[in-house]
Amino acid sequence: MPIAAKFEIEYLQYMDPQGKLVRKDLPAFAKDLDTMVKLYKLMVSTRVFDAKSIALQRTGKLGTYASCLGHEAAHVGIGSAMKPEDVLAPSYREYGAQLFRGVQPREVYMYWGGDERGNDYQNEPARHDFAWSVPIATQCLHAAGSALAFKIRGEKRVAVCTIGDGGSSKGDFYGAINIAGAQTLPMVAVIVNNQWAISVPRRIQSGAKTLAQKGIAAGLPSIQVDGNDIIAVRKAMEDALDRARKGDGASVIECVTYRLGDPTTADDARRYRGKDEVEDAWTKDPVKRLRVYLESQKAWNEKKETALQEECNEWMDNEVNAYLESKAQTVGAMFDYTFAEVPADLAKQRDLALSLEQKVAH
Amino acid sequence: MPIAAKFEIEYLQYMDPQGKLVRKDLPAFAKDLDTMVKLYKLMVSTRVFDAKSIALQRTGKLGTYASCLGHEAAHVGIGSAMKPEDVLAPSYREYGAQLFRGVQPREVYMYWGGDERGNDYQNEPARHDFAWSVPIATQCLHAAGSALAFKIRGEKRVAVCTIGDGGSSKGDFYGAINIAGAQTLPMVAVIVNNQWAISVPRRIQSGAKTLAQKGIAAGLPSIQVDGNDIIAVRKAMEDALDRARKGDGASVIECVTYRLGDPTTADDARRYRGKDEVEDAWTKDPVKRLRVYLESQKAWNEKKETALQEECNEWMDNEVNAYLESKAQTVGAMFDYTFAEVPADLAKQRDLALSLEQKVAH
Amino acid sequence: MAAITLIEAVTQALAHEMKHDDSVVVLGEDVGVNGGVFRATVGLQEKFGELRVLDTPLDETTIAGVTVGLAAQGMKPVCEAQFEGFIYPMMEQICCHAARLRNRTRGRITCPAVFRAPWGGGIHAPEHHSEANEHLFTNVPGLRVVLPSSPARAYGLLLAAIRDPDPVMFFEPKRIYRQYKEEVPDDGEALPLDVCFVLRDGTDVTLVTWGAEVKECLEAADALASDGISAEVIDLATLTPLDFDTIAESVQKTGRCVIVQEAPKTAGFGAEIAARIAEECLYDLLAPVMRVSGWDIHTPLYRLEMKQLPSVARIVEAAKRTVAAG
Amino acid sequence: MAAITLIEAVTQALAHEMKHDDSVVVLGEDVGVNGGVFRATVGLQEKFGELRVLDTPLDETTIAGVTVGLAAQGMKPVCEAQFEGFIYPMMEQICCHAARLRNRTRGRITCPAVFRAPWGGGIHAPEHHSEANEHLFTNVPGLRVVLPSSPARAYGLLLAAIRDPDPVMFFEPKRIYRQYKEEVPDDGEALPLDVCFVLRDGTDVTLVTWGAEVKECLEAADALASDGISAEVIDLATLTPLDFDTIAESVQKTGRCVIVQEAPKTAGFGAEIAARIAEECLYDLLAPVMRVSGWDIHTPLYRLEMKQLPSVARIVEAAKRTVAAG
Ligand SMILES: Cc1ncc(C[n+]2csc(CCOP(=O)(O)OP(=O)(O)O)c2C)c(N)n1
Ligand SMILES: Cc1ncc(C[n+]2csc(CCOP(=O)(O)OP(=O)(O)O)c2C)c(N)n1
Ligand SMILES: [Mg+2]
Ligand SMILES: [Mg+2]
Repeated sequence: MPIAAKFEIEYLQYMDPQGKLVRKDLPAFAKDLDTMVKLYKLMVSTRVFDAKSIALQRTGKLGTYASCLGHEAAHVGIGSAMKPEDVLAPSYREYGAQLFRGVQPREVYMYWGGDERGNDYQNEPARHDFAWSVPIATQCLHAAGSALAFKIRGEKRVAVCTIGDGGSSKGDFYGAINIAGAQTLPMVAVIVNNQWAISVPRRIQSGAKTLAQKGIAAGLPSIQVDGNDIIAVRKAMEDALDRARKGDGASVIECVTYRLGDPTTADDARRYRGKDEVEDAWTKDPVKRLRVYLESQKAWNEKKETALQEECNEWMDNEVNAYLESKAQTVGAMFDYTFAEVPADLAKQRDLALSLEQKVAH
Repeated sequence: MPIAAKFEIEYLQYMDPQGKLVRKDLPAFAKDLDTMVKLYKLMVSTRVFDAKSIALQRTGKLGTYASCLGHEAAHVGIGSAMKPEDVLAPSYREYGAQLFRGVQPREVYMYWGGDERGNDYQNEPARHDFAWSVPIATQCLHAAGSALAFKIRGEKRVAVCTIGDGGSSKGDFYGAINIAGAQTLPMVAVIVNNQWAISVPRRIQSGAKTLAQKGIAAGLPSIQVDGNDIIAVRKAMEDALDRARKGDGASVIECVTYRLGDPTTADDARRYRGKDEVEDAWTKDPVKRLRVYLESQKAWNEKKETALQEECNEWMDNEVNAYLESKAQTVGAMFDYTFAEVPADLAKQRDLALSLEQKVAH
Repeated sequence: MAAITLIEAVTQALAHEMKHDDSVVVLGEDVGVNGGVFRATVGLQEKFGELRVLDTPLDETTIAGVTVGLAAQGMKPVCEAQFEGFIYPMMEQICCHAARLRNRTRGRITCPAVFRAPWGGGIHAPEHHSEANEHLFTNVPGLRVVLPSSPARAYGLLLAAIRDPDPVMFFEPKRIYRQYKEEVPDDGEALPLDVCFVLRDGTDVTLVTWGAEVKECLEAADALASDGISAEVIDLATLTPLDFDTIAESVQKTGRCVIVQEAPKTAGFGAEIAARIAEECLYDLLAPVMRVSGWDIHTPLYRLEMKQLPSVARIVEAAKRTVAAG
Repeated sequence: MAAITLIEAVTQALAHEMKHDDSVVVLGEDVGVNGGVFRATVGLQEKFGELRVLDTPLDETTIAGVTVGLAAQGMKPVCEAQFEGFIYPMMEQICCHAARLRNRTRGRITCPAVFRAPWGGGIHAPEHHSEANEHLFTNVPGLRVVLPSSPARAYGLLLAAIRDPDPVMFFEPKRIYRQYKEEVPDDGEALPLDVCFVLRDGTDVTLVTWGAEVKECLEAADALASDGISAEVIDLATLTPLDFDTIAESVQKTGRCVIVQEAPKTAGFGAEIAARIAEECLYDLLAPVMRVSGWDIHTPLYRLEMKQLPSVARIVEAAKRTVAAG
């Protein structure tokens, strides 16, 4: 029987849930314990940041917030492998990647706190990254378009998008990897498969055995990695980024992880998933496993942990204060960014809105 | 290196371009020469019908028309494998499948002749099939929805959609095979890969080696077949239909064929593709190869061919006359099918339109 | 019979119709086990099973296209866009197929489907969760665009929408999902899809609105009454096809009209009401036809969101201006 | 300098801007080797290469999203929907991103993109090739909606659209792509995107239109003149943001207005014009504001297609009615 094409989806894991290495061929960065400690610190910062966000929401100081609990290895792995000149097109919970790229916690708070200024990232390289994208999967095409811009201009940069297991069902994801394959674009599409799309489990999204194999549809090198293993995520990212930067085109990476929290603070996951499943997922915690590993390598200890926790708390307190002290934008500011210049007709509306504001104030 | 998943795309061909069998394991239907002659007759009818359509268009009696020249094996293979109770959701050039299912040439002429009544197929089973779908790929989801209806109602029916190589780039196609995979729907998605989407060649649509492998993204059994080999097409269809009917879910079939004509009469393919390529494609003509085969089996000869050609011409002349004799619909009829009943406000518009018509007439 | 909210009335209508008509099915994201992110479909999967209450993959195009396919096969699908801000990927299927199947095939294939979506702003939700974009559909022939504004109308209009032989866009003003309760008997009585509802009689000015702003208009009418101005309040309920007669009758009486719309002003549906008045009731007018609406900007994130929605004060001010005008 | 058609003016503008600005790129289905199904991009790929004139895979969502991505990276993409009937899959990217990036990020990321599409009916094309669905975009803040109606305006407005720092929907009335030729110097002079064009002065009635119906309106004005009625003809050219001042000035003078729109009547953009007049020019009106438009039905297949488009006779009849009215 003639065979037209053959494919394999590799599964990549270096560190098991117990923090034990399962392969010998550690990538260069992973042999450097300073780097590993740095990654660990950002993963912990992300978790502290996340807990603070939820606390803010519970006390009415934030609107709906999308937690990243459990995704720390995936997100930090993505962000840390990228170069500053690359571009990130995230969805709405990849704070671990974003903090690495200079997004400030106060900006995250501001955005979920109902203020557009939260999207005006002040620090490079985040300043040239895309803002959070709420319409699922649409950001994948922004990455493809960015990658096309890099190709046209001959820049050695790579566009990275992240997408959920649910989001990988949406046509935009397919469109993005398809044009990336057809045009050999410098892009990396990372599926952060956390097993749930709000209440919809992975199995209802797709009959495919892996989500990585979706890349086969676009003719792309595709791999599945343990998304709770920072070494695996970052290694797969480095390989994919290298390939893209060299002009060899795009890749798809599936990070298998788990959403330990609610999808957002507006939703209660207990309605549709069992305690056992969540408890089991906690045994694969990406932060814990890295700590155990670092301790086994004598690169970490209780004292350092305490200091780190304190440092993170201080950082976040500082950020929270900056956020809470921010004043709301003026009513006039609602009109200022619809176009580069406010058109005449809209300027009249702005005037009317401002005069109504004054009437109410008096 | 652990492997998470493995796939193969099989290539199916029974009859080579020279009309020689390349495998011994002929399917049952192909061993029956009467059946093969019947398929041949429909392929020839389709070709005669198509030539007539183009002639009508050239003489101003038809609007834009989408030719099916070269697709006869693929289309007839699809239509002939289906059972009457199955449902076809075609795009806009699958006449070979549709004639088999009872669509009348006069209906095709009427549709491309600018009259909605051409979509009101009078004969079963076409009467319960979908009409031509111009917005690319949208019909795939109608097939998925139909398949879901069959599953809900417990009916042993299968929904079949056809889609072009170009169309398989559109998100709808992906959405349709994805839900078909996730929900184990009785559906068959057939990619009729004729190498071109208007002026865009297959290689620009996708970096994938085969289009069949797109099915892997949805976890579906997927196969590539010689789309000019009626035996291969029909066999793949029969297998897929059986699987679907048994409750084992959907499949993807890629029929590799070639668009021998212009994409539509509104377009001149000489602008963007070489003569050589087309000449080469003619050597793989699906009709010719079947004729050679049937002659080698003593099931066909010159005399039968002449008689068939005459019969087809007579049929088409008859259909053309019926079409040309049809009167345009009335202006009132423009309003009658927007809703089940004409709403009051629209009825007023209809009255106005009719009174304006009368004024013009006088 | 307990009093219920608007969202509970939606659930009640769905459950009623699913019970009495096997061809009614519900599909969308999170509509199953979770019962919908707003709880509109709560309990339905338990009652009617996974086949009739289907959690779909996350792709609105898929949801819409599968809905059209189901409807073409004689089912009566009620699908959901989780928020109206996520309805865009459904538009090709809605505009090119749902709205056209009947016309295309001269009635051979039809699309008795309902496309539900929580609609509008005012709940402090994130970006894209506060759209009032009915304009996408009001210029599309073959669609009914329906917006209930009370529990009773939600129940009656949704029943009518499901039973209607043509596609219906059913937009539920999420701001008033739980605003108040009223008794809504589960009697299966549908409301007509071809009339506007006069919610309050008045003689000086007609307030025309739809969706969540009905409440603001009623409050504005109260405020105006205390200033001696008698306002009539009309809830369009079904935007298209439009029952203009009810509006014309009112404007003939009052001579003044203020249209209140949540969407941005330019080319919103309020323009159609004003245009019809300018065409058919010009001689009845005592004053310019005013529109109180969202500004021509995107709904701001929630800190400023309420500055975009027409307030009672703005409605009162506009109504008074029309009265002062003539 | 040879006289050119509207479609040639589109090509001329694209070529001009691509030559003078490296960041301008063109993408869409069949825009490359084939030069577009209407020949709008003919010769561009030869001149500027495959990277800057890109044939995309067949997915409008992809085209739109990639366009947004390009624009966000500082390119000036001009993408094409092959027909406006195929623009629906672009809508999520256009409405949720193109129109909002600037606002969302307080100006940090912007979208200087042009979305081109052949628009409208009248060429005897198949289903979905005759849509006039500008209504999809006219209620969306942050977009400019532009419709040229002559070769010179096509050239000047397209240059302006490409140079504009914000997204522009550029709809080309395909019925008049080759209607007539005029001399259009390739001087790189853009036209303003914030004015309507008064194409003919008149004193008795204002005809307001856009796109292909400009020709019918000018002809109607001729016919009316021979009956002693002086019609002013205004081509909106840029629908949003609207230059209402030009219309108001005209209606103040004539006291009468007929709006001519190809799209179905209900909630088409003509309603906005009428609504503005009813709000801001009521006291100037001598007669009801009339709309001559497509009926509220889908464009029929081509045997009856012309019965849907507003004819000169219908425009003349409406104008005369307004004159008779007061
Ligand atoms: C187009 C669109 N449809 C629906 C939603 C509502 N929604 C927000 S998050 C979500 C689930 C996303 O799941 P997944 O892609 O797995 O990402 P995760 O939230 O798990 O990170 C849905 C349906 C949306 N934001 N956009
Ligand atoms: C959504 C949409 N976009 C664009 C078009 C215009 N169009 C008609 S046919 C065609 C090419 C289709 O190519 P393919 O899918 O390979 O099918 P084929 O015509 O070769 O059978 C295009 C782009 C369309 N009909 N629908
Ligand atoms: Mg998920
Ligand atoms: Mg093709």
